[in-house]
Amino acid sequence: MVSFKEIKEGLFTFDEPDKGWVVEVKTAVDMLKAVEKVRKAGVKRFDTFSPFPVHGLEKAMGIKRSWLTLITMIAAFTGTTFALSAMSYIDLVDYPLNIGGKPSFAWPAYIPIMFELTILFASFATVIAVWKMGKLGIRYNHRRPVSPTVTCDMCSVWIGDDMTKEEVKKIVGDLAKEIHKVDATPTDNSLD
Amino acid sequence: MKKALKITINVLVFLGLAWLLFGPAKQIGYAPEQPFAYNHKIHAGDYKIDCQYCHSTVTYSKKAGIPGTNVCMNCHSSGVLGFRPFANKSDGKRVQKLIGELSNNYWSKSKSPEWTRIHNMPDHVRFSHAPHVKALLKPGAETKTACIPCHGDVATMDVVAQQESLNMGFCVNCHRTPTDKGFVAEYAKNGVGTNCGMCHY
Amino acid sequence: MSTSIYSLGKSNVQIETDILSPMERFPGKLWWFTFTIMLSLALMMITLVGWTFVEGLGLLGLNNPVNWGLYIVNFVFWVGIGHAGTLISAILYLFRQRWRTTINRAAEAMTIFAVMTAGLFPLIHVGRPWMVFFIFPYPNERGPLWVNFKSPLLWDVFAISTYFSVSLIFWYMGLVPDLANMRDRMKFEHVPGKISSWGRKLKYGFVRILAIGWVGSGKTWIHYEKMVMVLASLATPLVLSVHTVVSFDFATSVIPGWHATIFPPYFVAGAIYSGFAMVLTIMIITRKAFKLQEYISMKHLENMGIIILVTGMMVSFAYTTEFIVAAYSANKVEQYVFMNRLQGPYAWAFWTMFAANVVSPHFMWSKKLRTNVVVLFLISIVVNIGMWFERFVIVITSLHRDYMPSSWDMFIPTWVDWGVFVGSFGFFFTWYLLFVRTLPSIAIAEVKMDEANDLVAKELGHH
Amino acid sequence: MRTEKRNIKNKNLNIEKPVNRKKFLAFMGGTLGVAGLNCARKPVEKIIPYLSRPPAVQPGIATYYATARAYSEGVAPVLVKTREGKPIKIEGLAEHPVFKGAVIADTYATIWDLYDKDRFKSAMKKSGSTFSKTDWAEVIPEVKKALTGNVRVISKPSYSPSESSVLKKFLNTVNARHIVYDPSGTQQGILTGNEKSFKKAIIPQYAFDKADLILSIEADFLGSWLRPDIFTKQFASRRSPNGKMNRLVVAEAVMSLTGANADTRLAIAAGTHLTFAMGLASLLLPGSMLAGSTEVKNALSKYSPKLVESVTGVAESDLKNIASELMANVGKSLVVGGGTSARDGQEGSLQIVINLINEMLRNHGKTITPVAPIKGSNDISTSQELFAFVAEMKAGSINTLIIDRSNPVYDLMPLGFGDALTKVKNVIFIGERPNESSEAAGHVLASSHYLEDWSDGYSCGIYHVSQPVIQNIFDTKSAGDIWLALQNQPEDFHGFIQNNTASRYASGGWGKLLADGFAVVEKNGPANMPRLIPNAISSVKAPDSPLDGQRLNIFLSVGIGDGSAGNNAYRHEMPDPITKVTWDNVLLVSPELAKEKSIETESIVQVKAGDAAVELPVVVQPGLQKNTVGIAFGYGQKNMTNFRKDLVKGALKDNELGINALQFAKITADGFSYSGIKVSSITKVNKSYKLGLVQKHGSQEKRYIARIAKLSDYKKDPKSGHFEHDLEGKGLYPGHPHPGNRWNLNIDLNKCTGCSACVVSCFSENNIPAVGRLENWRGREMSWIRIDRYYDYYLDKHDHEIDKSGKPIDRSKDVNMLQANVHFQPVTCQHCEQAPCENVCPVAATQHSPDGLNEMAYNRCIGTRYCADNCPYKVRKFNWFENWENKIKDPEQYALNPDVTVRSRGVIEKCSFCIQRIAEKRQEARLQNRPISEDDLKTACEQGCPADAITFGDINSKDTKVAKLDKDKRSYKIFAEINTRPMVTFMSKVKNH
Repeated sequence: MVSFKEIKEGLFTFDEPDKGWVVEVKTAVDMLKAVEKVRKAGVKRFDTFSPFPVHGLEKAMGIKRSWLTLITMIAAFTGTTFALSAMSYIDLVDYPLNIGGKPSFAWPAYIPIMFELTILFASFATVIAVWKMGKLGIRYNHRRPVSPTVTCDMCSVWIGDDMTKEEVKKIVGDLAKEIHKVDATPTDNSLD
Repeated sequence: MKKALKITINVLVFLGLAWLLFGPAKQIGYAPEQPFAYNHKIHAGDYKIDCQYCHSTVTYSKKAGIPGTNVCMNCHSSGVLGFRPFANKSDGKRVQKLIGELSNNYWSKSKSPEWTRIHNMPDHVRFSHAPHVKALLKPGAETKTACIPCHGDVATMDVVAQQESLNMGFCVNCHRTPTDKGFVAEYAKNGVGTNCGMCHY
Repeated sequence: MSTSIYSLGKSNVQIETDILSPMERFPGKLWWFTFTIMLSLALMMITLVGWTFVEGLGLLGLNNPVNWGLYIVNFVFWVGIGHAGTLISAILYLFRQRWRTTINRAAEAMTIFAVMTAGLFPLIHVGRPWMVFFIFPYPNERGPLWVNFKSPLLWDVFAISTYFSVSLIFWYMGLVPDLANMRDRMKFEHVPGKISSWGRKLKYGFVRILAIGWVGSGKTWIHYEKMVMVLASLATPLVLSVHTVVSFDFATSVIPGWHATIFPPYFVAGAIYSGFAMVLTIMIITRKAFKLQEYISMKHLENMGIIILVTGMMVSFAYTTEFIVAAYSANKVEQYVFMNRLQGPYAWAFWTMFAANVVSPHFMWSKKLRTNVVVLFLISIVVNIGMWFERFVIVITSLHRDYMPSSWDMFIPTWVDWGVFVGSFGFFFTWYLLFVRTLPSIAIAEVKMDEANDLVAKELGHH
Repeated sequence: MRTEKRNIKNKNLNIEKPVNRKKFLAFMGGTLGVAGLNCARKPVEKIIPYLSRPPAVQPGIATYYATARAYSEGVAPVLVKTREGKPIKIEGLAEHPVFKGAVIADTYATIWDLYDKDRFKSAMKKSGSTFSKTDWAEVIPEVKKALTGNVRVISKPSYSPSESSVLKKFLNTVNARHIVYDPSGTQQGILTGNEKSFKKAIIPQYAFDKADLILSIEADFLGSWLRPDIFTKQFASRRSPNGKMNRLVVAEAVMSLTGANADTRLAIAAGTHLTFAMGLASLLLPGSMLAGSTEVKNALSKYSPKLVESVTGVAESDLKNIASELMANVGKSLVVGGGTSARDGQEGSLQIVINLINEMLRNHGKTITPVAPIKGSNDISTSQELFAFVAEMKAGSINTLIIDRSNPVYDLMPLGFGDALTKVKNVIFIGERPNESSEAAGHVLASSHYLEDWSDGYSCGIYHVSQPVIQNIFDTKSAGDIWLALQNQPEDFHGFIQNNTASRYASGGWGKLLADGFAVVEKNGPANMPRLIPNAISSVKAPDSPLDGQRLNIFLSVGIGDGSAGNNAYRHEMPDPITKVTWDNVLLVSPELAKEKSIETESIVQVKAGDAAVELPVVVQPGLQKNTVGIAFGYGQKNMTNFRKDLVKGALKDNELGINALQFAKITADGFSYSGIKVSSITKVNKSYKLGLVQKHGSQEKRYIARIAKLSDYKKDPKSGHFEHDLEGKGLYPGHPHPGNRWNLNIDLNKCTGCSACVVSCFSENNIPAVGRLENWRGREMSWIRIDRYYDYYLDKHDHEIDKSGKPIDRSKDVNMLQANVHFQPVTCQHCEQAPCENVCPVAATQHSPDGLNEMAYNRCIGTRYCADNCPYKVRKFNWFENWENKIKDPEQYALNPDVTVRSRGVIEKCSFCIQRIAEKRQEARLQNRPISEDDLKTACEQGCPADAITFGDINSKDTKVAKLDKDKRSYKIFAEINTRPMVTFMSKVKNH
């Protein structure tokens, strides 16, 4: 049985890298190793940055799983229910018409639309949830990556806890290619 | 949150504007200028002339009928003209002038005023007055009680303006309510349905 | 596990440069030439459609028995084309088919544009296009009067719009990491040229907005991967449902030749068939034009050739079934319609379809032929012609001689019909040409991921 | 009584006339109350009331007037429906003792003649080559001045006693002579024949309802011969297989409507009808009352069945069978003959033989009576008189010629009338609309339509008054008024009719006459014809050897007739009942000839006959002998296409519709020859042509749509018309209840003659647009009721004939389709209870009413046309173009029925079971607190059917006619197996052979 706490944890959100240290590493493998070390060192606020999803990241970051699917499921049921209830209300109560001699509540004919609305609600809810939890959206378009090449080929680990560079170095060891500091969420106002 | 509110307001304003521009014609309150300043308040209100005196075909025809000028002249021939004690002189003069216009510009020239239709149904709506009056007019009641649901009380209007939207929803709501039991039983009893062919053919 | 045959062995920067650099150059003459032709075809279509809006649908060759003509043929054809993209990105994703990685972006784009093209047809096909909003169930002042939920055409409205919007968000969400990559590539100077000129500034602005603040966070990636999985799972039944619903337009009617229970699977198979043929056509052109042979290798093309062979045989099976069912039905009208397909006035369309759809895919049995780009290209074109004729056969030959012999008539397309048909290709390719010049036509992040995960697997010992 | 009949002449007719309806004042300001946003876009409509409303005219309520159409072909009594003073629909006058409400398509179509925008709008005067308007005060004295020297009046036959008498007076005043010609030759043939046979030139009254066996030789009495309305009514009244059903045998060259309805049809070679008649007479002679007459014997002896076979192509046995059948029906048979296609150069010859046959069969006095005749006197000039007159004209000795409502330049083209007319100094034309003859005139006196002015008619012993139901739309006068004006009579024609003629005929008084529309003067009853002069036969010269080569018959078409009212889109839009061709006349060729010359329908051929060489399109017509070709006349008139040029686009010649068949006609010493004209060659021309054919496939493909049984089989098993067990599924759903009325339409295929009157009646009632020839070619006809015509061989119980060894004979490949059976089947919307069309409409524009109608809301329709696709009966029509707005020209819009929405471009329309009539009667019944009764309600097609083949009513109550018919063994639904449960019931056809 899944606990409520687990679900809540599974709906974790993105933390803005507003302070702390960024550890740039050479490869995705190094990143996995590094983040595992960071987690094991008891760092509270940390994240990784990479140009692509890396297998094993969940495990390395100590996240059991993403409970995004729950949102999908709720939305899917909402879609089905909405479609069925709206069509039944319209055909039975609001404006019943005799169409082709079929009964007003012609449930087999509702199936395609119920299906479509299920999918529509579910997919939009999923995407919206990712936007919410990943703090994505047009209003975040000024956000910059923690280092210039992080969306190209650089993998890095961000540590948001208060610690010194030395402490960071100690945790990640020689996996670090470079360590630099962040003071605030990097933004780009060049076009404003 | 504030931003969401802002967006919602923007969307609402946009939809509102779209509705005003592309929505259905604004019907209520429509009171076009008429060629002749006929006053329903005086005739139907003050003098309590029954609607059917002028709209004489309303109980048996599709159309209520706009009276011919001869109907006006029944009363307004010179002998009957002076019975109204006018509140003031200018009022009297105005009425005098109007009746003069009626008799000189129209009656003696064999011309009818070109009225602008106020309660104008689209061409694809087949509205017939007679069965509606039949259904709405309770025995012993004044004719106007049957007219008021759709036309409002014209006896209180100096200038007649449209009182109800007379759109399809207006019609359908009335067609539905008599029994609220679904259209089939109702149709069998009263011949009122909400199927399309009731009004559109 | 060793590296897959699809491994490129390229660095991330190299991958990025290969894919993005064609977009950073000013388009070449060939692109402009093609684009001009396609745009003018699209404009021709818009003009013709405008003319029918003003004058009436009488400009088309339709008549009473054949009330649906080339517009509906084109509609079904383009919806069919629009199947391959989502199929590649969703179903092949669920089946862990790695070769989908390099082709899914362009195929999905093709889907979007094909559905856009397809979606035009029902709208321009109605007698009163200015009243087309009646098909949406919205509260109104008419009672309110709603729509008829029993109509397959209404299901179509829901199916096509759902399919379009889900495909669009799926495609867009897939693009976001790449857009972030583009944004940063333009911002930070690891690309030739700075953001200086007005045009580049504008482009940068758009890309920045579209990238919605993507920074490649691991937490987001975890949700993102889940989302891709969820969307793929949702899109899989959806992609199968779309052509099913389209086939309901025909299957739920009473017209002989339309009224067939085999239609849903038959249409879906046909859609995949034609969709893959179109993907093949487009990929062969794209890889050549943008020198992406390494990314879209012969192995990719061969895989698609095999899919064409399989779906082609499924379609052939459906054709056979239809005829057998008609023969077995003891229904004179039904039997007549099928005999009429074989030998009636539109027999040429049937036999064209037969040759293209039933015969031509069997060339794919030969490894030599299915690894020959020219052959593949020709077959893909032939299959698409065949699939267009399949819809022609279904729509026209069923209608032109149905129940009442007294109403039988011929459908003779006018040049407006043909103009809109040709113009729809212009419309589609205009969008596609714009796409390949503005957005990465290969999913960069996914290619990088596959490359990186090879390493991860190698080093950490799990896949 | 639902008919209110009153004279409304000289009344102000403007009421609630929409002014600029179509011009919306967009963004028209409403009130300023709504925050300054005036977005009221309301179409502004004006109401113009009567100055003083006549009590008879009530806005919104139709007024009916009984009147009559008296024209050159006879008198047609009609009931005219007017709304707000405008006639909108012609209906049958059910109270009429002879017509019994029968009206044919031609008369229904006259409503559009009234609102024809191309009519003369005033008197005209020619200066140079152009006409200019003038007024009556000016033109009458000018015409009077011309009435000197040799004055002639030429006209078509008249049935109006008042017109005849004022004309007679006029002729006397100016010392003029009157020439009358009959364009089709039908009346002339009968009158001349009867003159010779009986010394009494009348067209007698026929009693088709009293004849058990009817033989028609070339006479298309159901379509174009004399009075098809009366004859159809009479004929159809005996088509019930349950009583004593009549039998119709037709011998004709070209398939006519009557031939299509025949129980046995004998295809004879063109021009050999006389031989056939003579051969038949010679078979009947022995044992008859004339057996003793040597003149007769001598005249007939030559025509042995063998000779008849060699000349006409009718098998000896067939002829003998007919003869013995006739002999078995002595006194109970009727033989008729004649018509345009029997006009063989000897006027009246066929009628003489027919008279002889009828006399031998003792039909005279029983099925043919001289009492209350159709035409009581002969006013038609003989051919010799006509020839002499044209010669006079050519000689230049005619000073003034008045052409009265006719088109001799076209009709008498074989005489060279047009050339002769140039020699006449003053040509004065009286008529409604321009034609070839009016163009040659110096003065045009515009005459009014019969619905606008006074006239009268006398036929069948009944005096009819033709009263105006609308004020003259244009500045026109009735012909009677013109004649009176030309002879300085101060009296108007109205007064003349009332005081002189009506008082003579109508004993019930003027008021009653106007209310009834007619007064019975003479009742028909058994009375013998005058004594027959047997030796009249000796003058008849029938071909006694086979006619060589191709032979052409010119016939009269059902829709266009002689073409005098051709400027009417609906006459052209109505498909020809047999060929289903619209907007064209075509050469009908036999399938055999077509195969030989490798021509097919829509090919263009060049036909050479005499001096004429004409290119024209072809329709391959089963039922013709190989050497017979046929063509309808009436087409090719210059001013036939004035209405709307876009409707005739792509016609063979610009500004002309069809070709003039009279080019082929021949003149003999005795008269006109339209029959058996020798054609020297028919050659295929390599040209493509788009023919407005509305039905392209003639076979039922064994689908049992129009079902047929043999009478003998039917007597044994009343269900024998049905070949298959009708599968009617139960369906998944219980269906919706229909507690009140439930409308049903029953069509008796046995009574339907295919005459298409219902089609035109429906056009008029339901505002159906005419779409023109190219649209018809594409298959976009708009007609809500179409009459399907199928050619089938006789279908046996097992659907095919069986040869001696028991194998089925497939005759569908047989090119010689001489014995093709023709079935007509009117198809309207079937109002299916489980309608496939309703399910598929995405916007619910079509749905079902509780009283069982399949309803169509045009304003909801977005035009996906899915319903039309999914309709198994293909009865849904789409408005491919805008058919009204900007296309209809004043005053054509007044012919529109105000109770029916005029459909715009882009919507589907279809038969509504005349829902406007149902709604009106339902409301009327409701006002009177009673249910709708069966008698209240008739659909336009039911009312329009002269054969009473269509019955409409409530199937829910047990005792209505339609409910009873529904239970009949002959009743069936088409395509019952797809479980649509139609509300239209067909009754299978029973052939009496």
